[in-house]
Amino acid sequence: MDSALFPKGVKRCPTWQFLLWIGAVGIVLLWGVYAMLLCWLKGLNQTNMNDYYGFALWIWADLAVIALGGGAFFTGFLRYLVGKDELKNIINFAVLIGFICYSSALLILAIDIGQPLRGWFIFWHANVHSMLTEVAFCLTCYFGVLTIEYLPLILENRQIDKVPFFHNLSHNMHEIMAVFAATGAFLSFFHQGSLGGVAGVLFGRPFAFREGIFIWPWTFFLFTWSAAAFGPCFTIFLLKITEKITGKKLVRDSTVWLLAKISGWMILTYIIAKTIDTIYWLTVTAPSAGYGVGFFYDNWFYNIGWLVAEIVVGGFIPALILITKKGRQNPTALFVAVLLGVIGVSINRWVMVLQVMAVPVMPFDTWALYYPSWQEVATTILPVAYGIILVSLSYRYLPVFPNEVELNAAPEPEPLPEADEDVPAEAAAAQA
Amino acid sequence: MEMNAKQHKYGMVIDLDKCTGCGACMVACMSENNVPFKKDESNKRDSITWMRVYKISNGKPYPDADVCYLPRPCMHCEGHDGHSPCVSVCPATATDYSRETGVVSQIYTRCFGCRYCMAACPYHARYFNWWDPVWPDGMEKTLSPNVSPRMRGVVEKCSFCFHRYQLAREKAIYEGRDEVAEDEYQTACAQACPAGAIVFGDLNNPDHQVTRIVEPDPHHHFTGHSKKAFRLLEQLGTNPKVYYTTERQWVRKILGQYNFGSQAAAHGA
Amino acid sequence: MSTKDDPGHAVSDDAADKKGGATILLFFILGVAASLVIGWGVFPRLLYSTKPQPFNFNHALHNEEVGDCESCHFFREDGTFSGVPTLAQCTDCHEDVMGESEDETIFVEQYVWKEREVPWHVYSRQPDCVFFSHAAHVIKAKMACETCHGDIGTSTRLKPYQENRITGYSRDIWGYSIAGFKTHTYDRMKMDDCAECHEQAVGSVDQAPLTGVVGRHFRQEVVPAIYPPDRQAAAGSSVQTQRDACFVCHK
Amino acid sequence: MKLDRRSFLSFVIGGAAGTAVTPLPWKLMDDVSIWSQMWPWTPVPPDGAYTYARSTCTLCPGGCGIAVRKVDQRVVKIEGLAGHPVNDGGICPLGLGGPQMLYSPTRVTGPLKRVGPRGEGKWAKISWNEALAEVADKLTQLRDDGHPEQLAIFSGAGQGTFSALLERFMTVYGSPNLVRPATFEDAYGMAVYRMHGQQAVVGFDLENANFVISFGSGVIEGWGSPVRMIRAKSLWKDRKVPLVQVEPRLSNTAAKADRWLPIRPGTEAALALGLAHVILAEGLYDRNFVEYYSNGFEAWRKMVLDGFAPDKVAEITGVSRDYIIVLARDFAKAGAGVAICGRGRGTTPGSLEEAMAVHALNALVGAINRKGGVWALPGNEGIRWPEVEIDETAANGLQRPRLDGAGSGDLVDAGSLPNRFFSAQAEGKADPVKALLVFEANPLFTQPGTETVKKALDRLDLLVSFSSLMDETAAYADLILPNHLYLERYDDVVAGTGLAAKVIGLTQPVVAPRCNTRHAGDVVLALAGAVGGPVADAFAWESFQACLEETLADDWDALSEAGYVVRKIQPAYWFEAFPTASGKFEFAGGYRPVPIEGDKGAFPLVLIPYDGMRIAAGPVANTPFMTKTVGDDVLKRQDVLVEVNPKTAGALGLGEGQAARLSTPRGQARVRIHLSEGIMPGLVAMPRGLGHTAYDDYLAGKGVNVNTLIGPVEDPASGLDAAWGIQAKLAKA
Repeated sequence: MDSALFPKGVKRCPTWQFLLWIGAVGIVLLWGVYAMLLCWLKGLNQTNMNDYYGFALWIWADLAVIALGGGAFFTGFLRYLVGKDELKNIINFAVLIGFICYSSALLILAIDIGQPLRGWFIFWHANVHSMLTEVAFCLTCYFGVLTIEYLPLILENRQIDKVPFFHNLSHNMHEIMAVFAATGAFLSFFHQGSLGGVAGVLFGRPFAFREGIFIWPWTFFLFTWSAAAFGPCFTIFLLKITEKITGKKLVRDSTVWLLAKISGWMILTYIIAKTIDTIYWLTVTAPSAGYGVGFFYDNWFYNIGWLVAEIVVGGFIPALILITKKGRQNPTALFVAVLLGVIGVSINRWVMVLQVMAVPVMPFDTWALYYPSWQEVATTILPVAYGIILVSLSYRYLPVFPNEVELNAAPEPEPLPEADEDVPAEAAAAQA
Repeated sequence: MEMNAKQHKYGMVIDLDKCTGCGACMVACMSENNVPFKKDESNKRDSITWMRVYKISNGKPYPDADVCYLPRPCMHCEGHDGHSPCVSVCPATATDYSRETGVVSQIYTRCFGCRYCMAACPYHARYFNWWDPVWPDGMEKTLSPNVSPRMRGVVEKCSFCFHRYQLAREKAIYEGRDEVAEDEYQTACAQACPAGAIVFGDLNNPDHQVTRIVEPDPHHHFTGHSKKAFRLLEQLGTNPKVYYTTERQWVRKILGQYNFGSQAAAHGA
Repeated sequence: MSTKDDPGHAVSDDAADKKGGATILLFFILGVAASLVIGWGVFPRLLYSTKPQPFNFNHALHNEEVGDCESCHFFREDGTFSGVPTLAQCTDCHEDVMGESEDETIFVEQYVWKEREVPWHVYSRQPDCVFFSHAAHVIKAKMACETCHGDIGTSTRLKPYQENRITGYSRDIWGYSIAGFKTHTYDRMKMDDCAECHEQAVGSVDQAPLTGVVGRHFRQEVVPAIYPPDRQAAAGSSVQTQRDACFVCHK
Repeated sequence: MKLDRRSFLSFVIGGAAGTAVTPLPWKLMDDVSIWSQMWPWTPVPPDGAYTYARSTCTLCPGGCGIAVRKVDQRVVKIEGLAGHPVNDGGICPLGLGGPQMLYSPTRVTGPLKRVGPRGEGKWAKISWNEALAEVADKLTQLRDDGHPEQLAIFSGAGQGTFSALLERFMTVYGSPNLVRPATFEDAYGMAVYRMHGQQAVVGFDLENANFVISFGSGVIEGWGSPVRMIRAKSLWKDRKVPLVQVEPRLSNTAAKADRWLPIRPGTEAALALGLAHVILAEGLYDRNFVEYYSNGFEAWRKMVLDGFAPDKVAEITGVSRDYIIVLARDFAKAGAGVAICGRGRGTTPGSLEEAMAVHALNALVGAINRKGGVWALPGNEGIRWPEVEIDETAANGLQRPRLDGAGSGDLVDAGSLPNRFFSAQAEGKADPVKALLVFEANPLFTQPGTETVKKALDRLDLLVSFSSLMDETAAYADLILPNHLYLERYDDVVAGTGLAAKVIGLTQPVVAPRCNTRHAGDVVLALAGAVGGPVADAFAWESFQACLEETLADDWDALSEAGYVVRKIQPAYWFEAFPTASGKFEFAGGYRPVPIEGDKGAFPLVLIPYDGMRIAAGPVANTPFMTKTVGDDVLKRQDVLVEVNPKTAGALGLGEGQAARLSTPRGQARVRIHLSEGIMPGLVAMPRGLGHTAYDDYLAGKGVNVNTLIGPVEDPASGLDAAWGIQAKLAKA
């Protein structure tokens, strides 16, 4: 029925199946939208945040999705600036993921502020001293860039492409895409960094505070680095899921391995830097403020396990897997590695937001723990649902994967439908 | 010396041995500053009290237990030349440090409620309006025109009753004086405290009682070090303008443990 | 974005059709024209609602009678400014109808006898977040009332009060020029207008543009009155903005 | 030419382009921004002229001077009056609450008549004339029936003109049943009467003492005149005057004291005598005083030396023997040491023998009528009104015994015994009271044994409350004749419970009455007029204000000017201070422990009420602001937290914050546990003043009223309520 819209020479599942799938995810989406409206209309008393937790789940979600969305700028950076031409086969997907992540981030920020209608003050009355200002500007600009990067893909839809103007437009945009990629990379280096700065500059919060150079605390560089390192992991992670459930090979292994390898080395270097930073912070920075080594992890919930999980499980392990040929070329190992990577960077963002709030600072203060309200959870899941829908739509109607046709020339056996929650594929797979 | 050009540095010193924990400072502050109130204020983590009195225990078993009460207004941190933890992080310039008075301001109509400043403040001195403030029928009559009532979704905090400074200044101008006298500008909490535990004044003015009590150490005058008094979390470099004194060793030990050390002990007994 | 350029490109695409091109151009111009009419003509009329004052007040006349502004708009003992007179003040003279002006009759019968305060619409009413000290400006800085309030003191009629339907404040705050241009210091009363003076005063912007009587008075009288010659140049008390700190004008 | 898609598109684009160069988008953005900063629903307090009105606070007997800040005719703030002899600019959290009371939605807006059953809260608005007629009819009827004594008044009004007016009214009307809430002052007063032979008001010259032992007195929790006491405490700190706090719980006072001395509750008298023992044994007492100005010393001395040796006292009280000796020596040697008693705010009178023991201890070190000591000051003389004509009805009525038995039998020197009044009325032994007028009081909330009080009220034909706010008693009344709030009326306040000087403060109307209320004084005058005859004749004044001006004639100008006058009082010298038979100070008293209610077996723990600084427990209740300051270790949502020692709680398997059922012989309630090392094991401490059922959601339903769990225990020596606790039981809920 809607097959006229499909990219040339690919197979997609029947419309009813697709609609069913979109509907299912749509319900989750609506749930999130409902929670969002509650927060806007009734105010942030709908959340479990309090004066000890001004920053909570949402800010973590923001930091996390932006870090994970980092795959877009870094892949772009490698493709257009470093000249890893191989990556052109995955760049579309990376951009798509990036677009989803950044639009989600902006949405969450819009819900998170107490006076949404005044949100634009951050631009109008900007305070140059604030890391958040830097974040807001770069975030918005880069989102613009991502839109421009994503646009040609839309224009390449079989029907739209028939309009000569759109055809030319997308063609011309492709020509200059390198410029945008460069801009994007530049912006990203900054706002990823300033997101790190957001925590790093809090000299009233010994858990977050880090020294640095000039106005930038070390977290500034660590965040940029980690985003570049783990972003590709997320891209690969989602690619693998999509492939698994579509039952198709969508990107050449060589491409994936290349990206995985680079990511691996990035992670390794990052995690070494992070380890050094952590040691310095625990032995020099914090003690100078009077906080002993064990202090920050002296809680039943926030124990040393978090640090281990972040650095070892979510850092060294994936790094070592990805840098070894055998590791990254073994599908299971690769998947485990990228998954751990995604978890690792998410933990890092989590502790840099929530544990910062939890740690008692005043001598007579106590650990402050918090759990999100359903409204917070729903609004945080909202972007996931929205992401799944956007991926499904893009996969169905846009030539996201240039190699899909050739890679799936030979008819394939029916893959087992997966009981995986975020699967545009069940649908997509069934049609094969 | 001209009033506007004069660099004041308003600050406070609180005698923890005199503070009885009666809570008059809290109520005086709420009444003075149009602080809203809810039906249930027993969750202290969403209860707006610009001035909050903490109860500190020495942690010893009966019968050696002891407690101390610690009033905590906004510390009006000077940080490093005015870059206090909260001020520099505000993305919309809704909060500001004044070189003229040393007061950290908060502009409710400018704030859009990102709460970054709350994340930055180690003293929990900043409060968010999680609810739209509601005054029971008739009680809106208790609102003072000198302080602008806040709306839902913005951050508020102690202002050292800055409106009192403004009013005192108008009086001074009207009477052709250049300076606001010490007793003309006192915060509501200092004025109300029945124990006389709170002393407020200009730390740059050697004649003011607060300066005489604090005795800023000439060696590090500009970092606010004091011979007798100590500050909360001094070691973080927040450079607060609220000082505390006590002769109880265990209190010094708990409060001054990081930031006062030997000096505290020296003046302890 | 792209859709916007659509016709443009389209034109180049099939330039053959001149007529079509002309039509399109025509409609473009029509669009511009319509929007200009709406934006400059209709919009301002829709934006403001005109509210009559309870009755007319003749400033000029009262000025003759009592001689100066201060007798009605005076400073209180505590240095605060009384602003618009209360009924009690007026009643000092007006317990009964004195002249034959109809407005006075309304005033005495509707308000004095019924002991109701007059619900004036105040042209200069500012938002609640604003702290303004008349003492600082009029007494300390020796500024003239006219600088901000214009020549209302010599007016014989109260101009109609135009209320902004969105904000609820008087049109005098934004100024009567819908474009927001101003020729006198009293044409507008927005934060920027306060800031203008304050920035020049603290020297964080150049004072040269200050011309005319007001400007000269400002440079020669006001600035020296407030700031000592040895003040830190180009710096207000605010660490964030280098202008005057927020609390100077906000509460 | 046709309007095709492209033409339309270009029209739109043209429009967009054009709009960009009109003010429309920019002006709209600016206006919307202003709108979003000045929400129409955010209140804008009207500005006006700022003025301060001088007055005197009546929210507690403290008698602090207040400066009421007004904006035009609105009260926006209350501040302490600088330079006032009692509080000199300081003020307590309750005193700051004035504005929230004045504009409270719980104000009684006019006279109300109950429709439907008592306490159901169904009211009919009635006119003042109707209201007055209702009451007047009852008063007349009682006198016509020849039973004027069946009218009773329960008045919490302090010693001042209004109280004198009530006394005068009851005298001419003919009822002896004018009842007042009793406090530690009653017990202390009786002690002084027995030892000095003189009806006197007790004053403590604490500012000049140099060593203070407090037997459980809430020195900074509101004992005596709260702000004055807190200032005294600060003075002691500056002068390094030691304060030793004797009580089983680490109260704020104990925490501020130089030494907290935990003691078994109810054994304070024994400790006082124990200290006396050491002082006697070591001959540290004031020989001059004892030899020349005291009587009965030997007998008393023998009693103490025989019965109260440190080891024995240590056994009784749980205080270490050695410290008893050390403390006694320090106290005696201090030179200007003084001991005070009266638990917490002293709202429960306590044992007479305890007061006598403490007073004897003071006498022993010569701390009587001397600088830094205890002063016996002449009672409320001041007021001189023309004598009243009493008719026969009244004379007969006055012959009848008071319902509480005070002033007759072995309670001849008792003043007022509210505990006995309510129990007698409830049991209906003596011929009960038919009508009760309640002024400045809320017995249904403040009197221990709420159930008994309710029973007593149920036996009335007519219960009239004069409360300005809808408190528990008002809510249970048949008629409410609302009084002006203290910010709306005239009153005179004789300040300073325990103050060593007489400060008279004037309460002045600072704003016009907000509701359709009347000054209770005017209402009394009106009622007297309605009753007629000699009752009417006794009240010549046309208004309470006139009465007040006449009464305070000499001071009136000074009062309305400064707000207060101070009468320095010098206590009599020893040789003329004791109008006893011997003309000397009488050493007397012993130690009979006041029994505790309840069976130790069924109720193994002991519940003790305590006074928290941020909870008003008297007839005036907390304001929303004050309740906001109550810690989350006292009140969590609707639950009160009771203090329990971790050992005790542990044995019961109860942890911090855990819900529990607290039961006593009087009742049971749901509470939460707060583990505190600051309380003696075996005890459960609950704050007074929570658990309101009237008022609004900002106060009602928060916690438990401890008076529903505890009842009065009569002191055999005085008839006063001497309960210090009640046996209790805690179990998981």
